[in-house]
Amino acid sequence: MGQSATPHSSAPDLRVSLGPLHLANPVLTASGTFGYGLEFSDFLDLSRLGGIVVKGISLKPRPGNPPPRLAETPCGMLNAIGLENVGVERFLRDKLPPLRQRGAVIIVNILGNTVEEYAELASVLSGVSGIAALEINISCPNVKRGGMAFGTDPHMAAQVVAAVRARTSLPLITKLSPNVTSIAEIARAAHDAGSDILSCINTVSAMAVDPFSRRPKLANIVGGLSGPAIKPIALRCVYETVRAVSCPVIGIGGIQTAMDALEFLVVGASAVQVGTANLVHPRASLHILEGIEKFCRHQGIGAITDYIGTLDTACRFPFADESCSVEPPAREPV
Amino acid sequence: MGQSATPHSSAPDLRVSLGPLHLANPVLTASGTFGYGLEFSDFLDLSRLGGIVVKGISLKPRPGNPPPRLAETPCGMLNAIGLENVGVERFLRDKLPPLRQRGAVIIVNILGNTVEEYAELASVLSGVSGIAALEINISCPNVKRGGMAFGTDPHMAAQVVAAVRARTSLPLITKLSPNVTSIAEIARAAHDAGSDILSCINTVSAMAVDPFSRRPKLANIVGGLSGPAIKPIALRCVYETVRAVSCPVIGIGGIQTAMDALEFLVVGASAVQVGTANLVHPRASLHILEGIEKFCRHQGIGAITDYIGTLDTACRFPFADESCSVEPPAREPV
Amino acid sequence: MPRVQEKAKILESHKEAEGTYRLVLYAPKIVPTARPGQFVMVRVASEGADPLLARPFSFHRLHKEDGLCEILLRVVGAGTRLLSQRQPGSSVDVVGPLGRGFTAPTRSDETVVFVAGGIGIAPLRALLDHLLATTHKGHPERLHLYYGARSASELIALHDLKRAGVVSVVSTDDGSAGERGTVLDAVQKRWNASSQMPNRLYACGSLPMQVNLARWVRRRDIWVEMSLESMMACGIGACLGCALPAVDPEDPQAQRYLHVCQDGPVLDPKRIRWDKVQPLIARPLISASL
Amino acid sequence: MPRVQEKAKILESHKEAEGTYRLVLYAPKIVPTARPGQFVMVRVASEGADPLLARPFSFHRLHKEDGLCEILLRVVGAGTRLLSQRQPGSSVDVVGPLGRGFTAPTRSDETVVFVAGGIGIAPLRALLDHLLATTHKGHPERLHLYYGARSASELIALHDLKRAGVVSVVSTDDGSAGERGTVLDAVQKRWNASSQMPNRLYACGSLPMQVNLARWVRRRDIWVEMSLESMMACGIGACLGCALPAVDPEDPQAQRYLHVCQDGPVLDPKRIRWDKVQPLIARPLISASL
Ligand SMILES: Cc1cc2nc3c(=O)[nH]c(=O)nc-3n(C[C@H](O)[C@H](O)[C@H](O)COP(=O)(O)OP(=O)(O)OC[C@H]3O[C@@H](n4cnc5c(N)ncnc54)[C@H](O)[C@@H]3O)c2cc1C
Ligand SMILES: Cc1cc2nc3c(=O)[nH]c(=O)nc-3n(C[C@H](O)[C@H](O)[C@H](O)COP(=O)(O)OP(=O)(O)OC[C@H]3O[C@@H](n4cnc5c(N)ncnc54)[C@H](O)[C@@H]3O)c2cc1C
Ligand SMILES: Cc1cc2nc3c(=O)[nH]c(=O)nc-3n(C[C@H](O)[C@H](O)[C@H](O)COP(=O)(O)O)c2cc1C
Ligand SMILES: Cc1cc2nc3c(=O)[nH]c(=O)nc-3n(C[C@H](O)[C@H](O)[C@H](O)COP(=O)(O)O)c2cc1C
Ligand code: FES
Ligand code: FES
Repeated sequence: MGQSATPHSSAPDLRVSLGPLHLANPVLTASGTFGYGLEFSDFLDLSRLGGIVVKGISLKPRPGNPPPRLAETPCGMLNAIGLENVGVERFLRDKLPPLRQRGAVIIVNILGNTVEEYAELASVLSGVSGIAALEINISCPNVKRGGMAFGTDPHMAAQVVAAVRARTSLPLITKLSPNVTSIAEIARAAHDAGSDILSCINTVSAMAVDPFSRRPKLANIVGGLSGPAIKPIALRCVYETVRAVSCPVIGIGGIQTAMDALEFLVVGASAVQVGTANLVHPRASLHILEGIEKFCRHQGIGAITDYIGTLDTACRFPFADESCSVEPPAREPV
Repeated sequence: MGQSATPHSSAPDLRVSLGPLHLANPVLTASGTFGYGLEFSDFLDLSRLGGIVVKGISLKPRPGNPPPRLAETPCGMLNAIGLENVGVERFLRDKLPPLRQRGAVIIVNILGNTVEEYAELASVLSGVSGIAALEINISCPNVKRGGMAFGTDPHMAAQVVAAVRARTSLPLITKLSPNVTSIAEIARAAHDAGSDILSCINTVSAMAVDPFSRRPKLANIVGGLSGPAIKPIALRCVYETVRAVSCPVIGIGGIQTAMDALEFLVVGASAVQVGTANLVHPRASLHILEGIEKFCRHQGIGAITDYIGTLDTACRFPFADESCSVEPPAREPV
Repeated sequence: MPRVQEKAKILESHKEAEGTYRLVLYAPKIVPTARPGQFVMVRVASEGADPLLARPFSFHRLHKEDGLCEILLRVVGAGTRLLSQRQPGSSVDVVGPLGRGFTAPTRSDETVVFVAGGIGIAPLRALLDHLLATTHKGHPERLHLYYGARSASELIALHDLKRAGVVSVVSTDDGSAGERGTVLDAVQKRWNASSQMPNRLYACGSLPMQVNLARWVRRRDIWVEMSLESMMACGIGACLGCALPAVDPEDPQAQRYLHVCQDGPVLDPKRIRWDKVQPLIARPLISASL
Repeated sequence: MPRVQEKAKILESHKEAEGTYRLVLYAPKIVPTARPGQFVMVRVASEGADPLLARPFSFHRLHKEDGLCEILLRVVGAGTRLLSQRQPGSSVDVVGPLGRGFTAPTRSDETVVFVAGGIGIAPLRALLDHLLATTHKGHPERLHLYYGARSASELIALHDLKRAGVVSVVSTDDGSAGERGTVLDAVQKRWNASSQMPNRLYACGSLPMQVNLARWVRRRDIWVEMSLESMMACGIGACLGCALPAVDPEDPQAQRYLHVCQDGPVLDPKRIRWDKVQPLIARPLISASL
């Protein structure tokens, strides 16, 4: 409890180091929800954020899925954008320079349908300056393996990471999918294969239909669920991941407020990415950053690193002396 | 679209047959959210429902987890009740007789920590009359296999189902967990091992913490997410399950309204279970039943079986003749 | 005593003290069978499914003839904030009456003590009203109310109770009104030295107050009932979420729970394993702005 | 033309026709740079995160001097229903001005036709106002408005436009007001036989109307702009969700999309692959009660 804390008047130190990646603060924006960053420059100063993860980039431009690509669900949304993007060439030509000019810390989310595509992208992006890190989106289907997502199999995940690792010395983030039996297993595989950092979670596989027309709400039938609805799932995934690996973890999923971001930080995420919230409130990421700062002041936290990972899981019985002492009951599953 | 439909004035036929299980209508209540049924008799006539799945029963009474056992999340809730129940003996003595007296169709949700416990429960319950079916909760941890949930491994799931199948001729429902890489794989295993029906989903593994006290909101740390937030996930699981197996499937997850229930029916669920909604609106299950009836009248659906599984996944281009005909673009992943 | 769900109309909403609001609800199906100490589950969302769950509130006052009840609520989080902002004329979804109420005294010569910490006044007021109108009609001086809060600004007015003749002792932690100290200090000051103990004691307040009072009465063996709290989802005994660690008389070491919504909320503190109780999480109000 | 997010105060709310409401918003940061055909994203939830997403609405009228704008909304689902129930005095979260507006005529001698189907009147009214005050000041007779709806009860009043001298032709599918038939029937009746085509045509309406009009103008080669729709999450080009199948002039068979929130909502219909457009899902209003 912060009761004993003395509020700080000096600005709290929000810097975080995620292995080789050093950030001014722990608030990033999530891929696909912040465009190429420039879309938001009317709303906020991009250089204030810890970093910007741009829309997933592939070697060649991709047109994306036919519409409808969106559907709303309780406290969430489904998307099946289909990884539409301008391709790495146009990204480097049209998007990267103005984004750099705005002083943004730029992380590029990469995707491919084969291990080779990932590796080649990494090599192209390593050749340019102004990129702080790469984030590997392993939720893409492996076209050579029947479309099963790279991120659902530890061996495939490791292959992608190792191939990218071999082609770049940029800090490497692997973005994990929640749609697996054990996220810890994939996390370990990605870490062992050379990922400096893990980020989780990508969207949760989901769908919605219209009972009247009897049709799926997305042309793609199945899409990815994001937004507040998935926050408790994301938090559990981060909890399992930080306990499975020794590398830094970035928390993603349903973060709308500073309180949400703090949940991830206290569980052990070294930084967070704000996704769907950007779509609803273009200034959400900045609000969250300011809220974290306010929280630190209020709680007398001088450096955010003193807060990260300090989850207190011990049972607290303030009146334990109130009767005969007995063993705390064993934890039972749900 | 129902535009061409002529509203029916006679009551629609809502009867559904799930293999050996014949129900007056497709609306059941989900285990753990409807107590032992009796808790709701002030609010509705229990005999009107398709059936009642009672709180999960074990061989011996279980005290459950220490509190806090509940937390609220955006459009959802977490629970870690810890399978508290009165045990099969007291269930049969105190709960079953009054429930039968109210004319309810009773399905018993069973749980155990070993395959043998499940089998023994099945055999005890097969000996009494007034039970319409058993639902096997395979989300329980297998104490002999290090606590890994039975429902996350196809072989363990099959073992439980086969052991229960060997001890009962009651209709058998296996309740699937969404916390797996492939629900289709578990579905097939359970079906092949003798389950007549599958139900999905159980809660989604999740957590919540309080940033101020830095403590998990549940004493158990991790709990099960339920409510509207998970509906799109549940719907996708049902979609995958109905396509993986030939047996009937019961849809569960976030159903609050008739529209929600209809989403599951159109995707292919032969019945639905209403869970968390009962906690919020004790009359929710009846409202949903009445809403389905109203929908059928409005849409001119004479029998609900004519509606179940009629999802139309073809792309509709009403103006396809508007220009040169080209191939519909290939579906791309999210 | 059937429980019902009804759309209750909010007739009035008043701010009674710092962060404390009183709502007057027209709930003609629920009120007739309601008793002091029982509660209602009130849905707080007026649109959508967020917040999802209903919140429990005790009957603060019951006006049976009119089908009205009052609830007194303290803003502690999103749900109570939303309720405090509801406009008269709008409706809320309410389920009740729920739980086990207070056991009222049977004789008018009983001396009855009420111990209310902060918002704990909410259920006790309904019982006070009831006794003033029944057993203790004509004997208000046998009703002793101890009512404490952190500060004067958090106290609701009790003029009418005083006028009715109830012995009222107010206390605040900071001394800004009444005696300085906790409500328990005030109780002990009056009764520790007394040769005669009260016949009954009813209490509602924070967890530390509950524990300290439980300790105090245990040593004195006073008949006591407390209105307790726990996180609730359904309020009707269906979810088993509202567990409190309970004493099993046959096996004191056993892991046992009772359920506040069914076995309580009014309970004998001797039934609680206070050593196993975890306090509810309380968030500073600043959290709403983060 | 910077886009901003602001809390806009709802000053007035009026029912204008069956299921159709007009809100007057005070949005002093957004209005000054707003142009007809542009839109705003309005958050509909006043509490919690359900419904999560904002909804797009065109500027119906712009009162720049006062920092006011009006939106006209048709209730089709939960979000529009909530907005229609909002009380004057409350605030809504608004982002704008967004998208590409109409290209206004440059000369006063242009004959300009407006084709509004149902709620399609919303953005066209802002453009009409604009032309009446600029290019066509003194020449209202060169502005021709065709306004159709299913039935008289769904039409909003246009007295002031008529008084201003705009040539207005009203039609209803059931003949309950104006000419019987679709708005397109009315347009064709007037112009099919005409030797002189209008210089410009602006349209907004249902998908079938869009397609039929696109077909009609294509054969006649009229300069035309339409305000189109698509599901939106962000409205600012960030999510890529609002795709519409687009014609790639270099490769007519290619799978291409444009994004309504950035490339539109005002678009030349020749840029759309109408053969690949899927209609938005429309639910009967009964769904709200199920
Ligand atoms: C039987 C009973 C009767 C009650 N009577 C009153 C009353 O008359 N007046 C009054 O002001 N309050 C009463 N409460 C407490 C009240 O229910 C909670 O303050 C309220 O639910 C908090 O909701 P919230 O959304 O504002 O806070 P949240 O943001 O949900 O949580 C804030 C705090 O409230 C606690 N809390 C949340 N939900 C519950 C819950 N369902 N039950 C108990 N605590 C909860 C949390 O642990 C946390 O400490 C009663 C509680 C119970 C169990
Ligand atoms: C650029 C633009 C400008 C618009 N201007 C107006 C206007 O001025 N007045 C007006 O009444 N309506 C306007 N609309 C349509 C309006 O946004 C939708 O009717 C509204 O979003 C429906 O929300 P709902 O919650 O009521 O319906 P829902 O329950 O969400 O859905 C009901 C129906 O509305 C459609 N719909 C839902 N969300 C959107 C969306 N974001 N964009 C388009 N259609 C959607 C659904 O496909 C469905 O057909 C505009 C749409 C766009 C894209
Ligand atoms: C519209 C949309 C597009 C997305 N595109 C990508 C993408 O290109 N690459 C990626 O790794 N994740 C993508 N995501 C996933 C988000 O980055 C994020 O992991 C997910 O939405 C969960 O976070 P949230 O709940 O805060 O949105 C996308 C999400 C949305 C909503
Ligand atoms: C409080 C609570 C207790 C539950 N207990 C059980 C149980 O004993 N056995 C079981 O199979 N499922 C149990 N469940 C899961 C529900 O039956 C259901 O599968 C899940 O909640 C999803 O449905 P919903 O979103 O409609 O609640 C429980 C759920 C809740 C919320
Ligand atoms: S709150 Fe659900 S059982 Fe008590
Ligand atoms: S609505 Fe998000 S890009 Fe257009």
